[in-house]
Amino acid sequence: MMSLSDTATPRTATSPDWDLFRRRGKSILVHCIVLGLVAIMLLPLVYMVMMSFKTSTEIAQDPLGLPDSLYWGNYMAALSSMGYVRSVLNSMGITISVIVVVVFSGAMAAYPLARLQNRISRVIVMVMALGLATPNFVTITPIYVIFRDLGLLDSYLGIVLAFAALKLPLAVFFYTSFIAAIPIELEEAARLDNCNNWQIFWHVIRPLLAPVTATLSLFVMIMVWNDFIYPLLLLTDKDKLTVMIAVYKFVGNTGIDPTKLFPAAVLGSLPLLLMFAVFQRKIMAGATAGAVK
Amino acid sequence: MRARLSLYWFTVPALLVIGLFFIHPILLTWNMSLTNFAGIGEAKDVGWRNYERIFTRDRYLQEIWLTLWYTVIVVSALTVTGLFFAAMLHRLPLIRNFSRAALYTPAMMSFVVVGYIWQFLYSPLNGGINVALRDLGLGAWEQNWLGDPALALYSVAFTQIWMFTGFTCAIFLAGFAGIPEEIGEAGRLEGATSWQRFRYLELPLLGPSITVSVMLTTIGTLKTFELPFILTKGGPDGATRLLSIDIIDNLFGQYKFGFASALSIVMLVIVLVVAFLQNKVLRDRENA
Amino acid sequence: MIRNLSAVTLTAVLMASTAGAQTVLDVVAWKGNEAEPAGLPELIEKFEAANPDIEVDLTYVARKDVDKVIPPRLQGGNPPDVTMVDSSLVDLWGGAGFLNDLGTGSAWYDRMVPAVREVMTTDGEIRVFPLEVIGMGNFVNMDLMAKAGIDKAPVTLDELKAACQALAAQGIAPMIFAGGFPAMLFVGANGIDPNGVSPAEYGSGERTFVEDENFNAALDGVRDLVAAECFDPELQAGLDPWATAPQEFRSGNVAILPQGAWNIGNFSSVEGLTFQFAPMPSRYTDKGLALDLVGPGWAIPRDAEHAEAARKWVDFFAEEENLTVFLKAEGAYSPYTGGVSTMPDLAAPYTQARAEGSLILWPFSTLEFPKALQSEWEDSITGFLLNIDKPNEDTLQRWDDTVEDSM
Amino acid sequence: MAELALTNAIKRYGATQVIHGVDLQVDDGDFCVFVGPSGCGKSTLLRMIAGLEETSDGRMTIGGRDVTHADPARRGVAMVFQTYALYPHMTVRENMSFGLKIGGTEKSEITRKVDAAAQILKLQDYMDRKPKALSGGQRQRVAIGRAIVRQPDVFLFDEPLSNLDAELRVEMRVEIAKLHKQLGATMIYVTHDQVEAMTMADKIVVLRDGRIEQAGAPVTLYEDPDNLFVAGFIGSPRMNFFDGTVTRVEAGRAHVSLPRLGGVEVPVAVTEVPGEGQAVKLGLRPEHFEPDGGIRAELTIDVIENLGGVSYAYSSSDADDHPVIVELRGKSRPNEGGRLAVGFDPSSALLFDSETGRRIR
Repeated sequence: MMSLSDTATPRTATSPDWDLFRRRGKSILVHCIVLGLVAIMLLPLVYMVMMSFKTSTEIAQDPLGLPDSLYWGNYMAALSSMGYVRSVLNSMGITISVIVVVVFSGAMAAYPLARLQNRISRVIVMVMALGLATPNFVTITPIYVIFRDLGLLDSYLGIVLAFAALKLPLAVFFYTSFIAAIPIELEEAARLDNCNNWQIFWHVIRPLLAPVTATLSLFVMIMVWNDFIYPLLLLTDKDKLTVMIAVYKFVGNTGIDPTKLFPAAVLGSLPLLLMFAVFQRKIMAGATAGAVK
Repeated sequence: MRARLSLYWFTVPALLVIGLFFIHPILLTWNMSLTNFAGIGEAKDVGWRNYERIFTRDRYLQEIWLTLWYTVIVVSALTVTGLFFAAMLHRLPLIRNFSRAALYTPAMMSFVVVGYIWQFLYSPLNGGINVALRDLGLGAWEQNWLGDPALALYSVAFTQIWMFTGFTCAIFLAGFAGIPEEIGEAGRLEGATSWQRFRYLELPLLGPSITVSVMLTTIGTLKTFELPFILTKGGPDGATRLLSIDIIDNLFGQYKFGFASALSIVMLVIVLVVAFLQNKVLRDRENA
Repeated sequence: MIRNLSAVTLTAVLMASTAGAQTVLDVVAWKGNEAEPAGLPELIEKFEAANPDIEVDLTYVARKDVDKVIPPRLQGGNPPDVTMVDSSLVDLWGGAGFLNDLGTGSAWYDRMVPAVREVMTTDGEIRVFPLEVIGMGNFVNMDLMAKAGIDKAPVTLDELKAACQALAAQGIAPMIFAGGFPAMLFVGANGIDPNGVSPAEYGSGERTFVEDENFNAALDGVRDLVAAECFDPELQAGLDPWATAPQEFRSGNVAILPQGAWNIGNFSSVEGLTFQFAPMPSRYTDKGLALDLVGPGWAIPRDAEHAEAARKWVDFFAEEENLTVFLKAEGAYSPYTGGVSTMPDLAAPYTQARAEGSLILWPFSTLEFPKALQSEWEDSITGFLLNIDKPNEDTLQRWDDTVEDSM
Repeated sequence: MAELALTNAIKRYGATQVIHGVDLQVDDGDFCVFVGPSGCGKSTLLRMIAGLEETSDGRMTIGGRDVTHADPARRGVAMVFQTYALYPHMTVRENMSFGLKIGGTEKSEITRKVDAAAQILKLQDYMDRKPKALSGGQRQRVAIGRAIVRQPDVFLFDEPLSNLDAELRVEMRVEIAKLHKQLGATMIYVTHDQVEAMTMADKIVVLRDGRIEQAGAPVTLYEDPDNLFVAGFIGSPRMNFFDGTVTRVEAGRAHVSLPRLGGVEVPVAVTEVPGEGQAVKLGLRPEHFEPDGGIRAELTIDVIENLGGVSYAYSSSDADDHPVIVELRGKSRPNEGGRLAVGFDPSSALLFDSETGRRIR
């Protein structure tokens, strides 16, 4: 018998049914509380959707009440003037292209930064940090001049690159920490198999980046989808404009009318939310992998 | 070694894009900050005068403090709310995915839309919040949310916190997922309560997620201008005038591009310094 | 997945199409959108029918985004062919040489209302074709007034105070008075004597606000309104003059809203809302004071690609029948003499005050007050409302400081 | 210290049942080992005992207390995880103190207990290190130490040695056995390695597909398995099984003819009488072959494994899933590819029902 057993804590017995009841009850209660809190967090959005279905008089008389009937007039008015399908397709095309550029050039740039620790890496990382820290509204005029000189105005290519530049620093940071966590043995094995740098990147590193890519894509998606200054500045052809521009047409210079803005806002955000819903599992799996280094 | 250095070719596309469309404009901004540029036409060199003005006037120093204070409020609140929801949802796998997506939804809306939603919620007369309080019999709690100078900054901050709680929650949930399950189980067997497991086991192990989340939210909040711009335009009477609001006002309200550029450079330096210090402190803490 | 994505990118990049053979007239305006159509869709159709070789491409850019989007294009030598401008933009862009002189020899130049002509002409050049003059005053909900036993929109201070008391007695919120804009209208209408000192004297620092009897009296006038229960001053700071305040009026929750006539169209579309647009009660007149804002106009940038077509566009608007379409939709007055009335009946009180010469041009729209003063007014009047008992000089001194700063 | 009893313990995940009504009694101070192939439910069962998995149905008592739905911490159990589950941000001392600290034990008391445990496990020199600065064996010891200081009624081990190399594994095996003697505590130990089970256990519980196949002392399981599965699982090298047919039953013996061994007939003593012509399997452990046994046959040998003291001869044929393994002890070794004359005593043979796998005794 060991010597340290003299003061073992006494363990009290309780009824097993009570144990079960207590655990189940607590679990149900906690689920309810958390779901309740989540619901409260969603209330402002519900408020917006409700307003979008109301008439002005309804908003006045009962700001919190449910709309008497679903008043689709607001939506019809919004839809008819948004050029909806075309602008949504433009937004999607630009968003996806930006994701491709950011993902490729970001992952490629991160590979050497993650593997080589020397002065060059540090300088490049500094440059990226500078990009991350800059408020982007100050660079509007220079950007325009550069675009004009390069003949990139009013082209999808131009706006894609401009957006890509905004999110690339973040992408490089994400990928750098993620690649650093990939065991170097994988690469060494590939080198023994006679792979060159590019082949290692392409066949060994790239396939492992899927999770963090999903997270990053979400960030890019949200930013590109909701930004409207770049499209206004860099695109002039109306057929190229994005959906958020169509939404902001409902923000007047001298006021906004909730029965006009909110239906448009709902329509404008809907495709993004749907894409999110469809990819949510993948994206969240990515978020999981992304932050763990 | 040469084979390794040739890896740097991989950075060329990214550096080209960033250099051309980001770093180059920043340098131009720096040049502009030494002029009296009005956004258009010729700019005249004014040397350091813009910077002199920033650092000799109380107004801008106050704005810097206000910006930092706002950031402290938002970032700490976001960290707490994000941790709270993540810790809860980590323990409730049944509703985890749904809740995470639901919480993330506000962050997917555009700032302008969110700003106007809350404008209507905060309205002192028939705004959603005051009406709800009235309906719940809590009429005494009604507030002039955006009109009371003592309250406005916190109301704006609250909106920002509401918007990004899902964002920090997702980052922390990822961190939780990275903690081996056995750690929590070992803790349970040793009699640690839910709170004790969180406090002594999970929180210390969430270090990297906390670093990522705090850095990203800090940088984002320091630069933010959209919500205060739409909700209060810096008002009432300057109570929410963040540095970024003044930059926008100088740029587009008064067409003082040169001066606004100088303010932007100051802000850039602040962001870099804060980010650097944070990174150092947080990483040290992680490695301790 | 990545491979699919790159295919999409390629398609997206290739989608960039080339322009047609016709002249495409690139017009930028902050009107013509859903919120403020201003008759532009109709006018464009008519213009294109008259000029089959020209296709108008109107881009809506909100006023505050114009500041971000157009200067780079002007600077970059790639401006729109025609752009909407207001007086501060004319001053800034024109002053930097980016706008064409439209020529003081034009027929429409001679027809322009003298006061407007005087304001818009700089260095002997006219760089803008003014489109409209918009009234600013009180929107009055006549149904709510009727409930308080009043059948006429108040145009004097006494009428206003009496109306407030009667409305308040009925439990109706009498007035919106947010510092950001509505309160400014009242302060301006009671501080600027239409027959007295020119606003330019304040704006140039010749005359200080703090020692000015008129502006001191204007702030005292605000206190009188508070005493008459027109509004709770502290509550007003929480209202956004452009979003929640108009919504309160639109919804029939408040009887009086100081705002611009540009809301007429918007408010008229609300079913069951009966309202009038009246001039601002002022201590200088018993007719109410019309506050005319010199509105936007068309300008042709120096580097416009299709300057000739742009000229046609401007001349098109110079024809009275066309301008009338625009003005009617806007609820605005013509900046040119002669011409038919374009205002709806509900604006009769305002039109009448105007016709009787009880009128000032809003000094911010004529640049008689510097631009920086506007945001200082917004801030300081809000501050004044939050602490209504503090001495007037606390508020007025800030204005003088701002004027001094911006010189 | 206490005994553990499970009554009809069931675990369901939604509609899927993974543990099917387990009844089990572990006596106070016993060292009980759960074995079985991966996926058999042994870890799940252990985690149910720990309270980490909810028990869907049935009862569970420790020392007479019903703990079926009790919180893990209140069951009086401590667990050593396969991955050790050491808290990476705490030193060895902090790791071992944590549970006591949470329980509100006095500081001096904690120090005393932790030091005592450290001494038992020879960890004194590492107390201020963090887990990442320890070797695998040391980490294992810390994990055990963490369990010891809490003086649980029941120790639970979840494959604790599977992350160690072979040499360390043997060493730790001995140490855990020693510890068991020293503490005299009830221990439950999960492994898929039947050697560990045989060497350490007082009682082995063989699990398959969420059911107990057989529970008992190692020797019982080895010598007297209840069914084909246990017979095949326990013992290394595994038992040989020969397909056969019962030709006749007389005088308490079933005569079984084995085609694989050239059709020899083996008389096996039985109490229950199988039908004539019934398909059976005859089990024979490799060490039961002896040159001078009563039954003689010949096998073609294709591989010989020489382990020094003993050798194993393997004889494959196309009809078999597994080669027949024969243990050789003498100096005379057959050539690979050659023929080997074997014999065995029919009393060492076990008889199983081919269809149900049940032992025919």
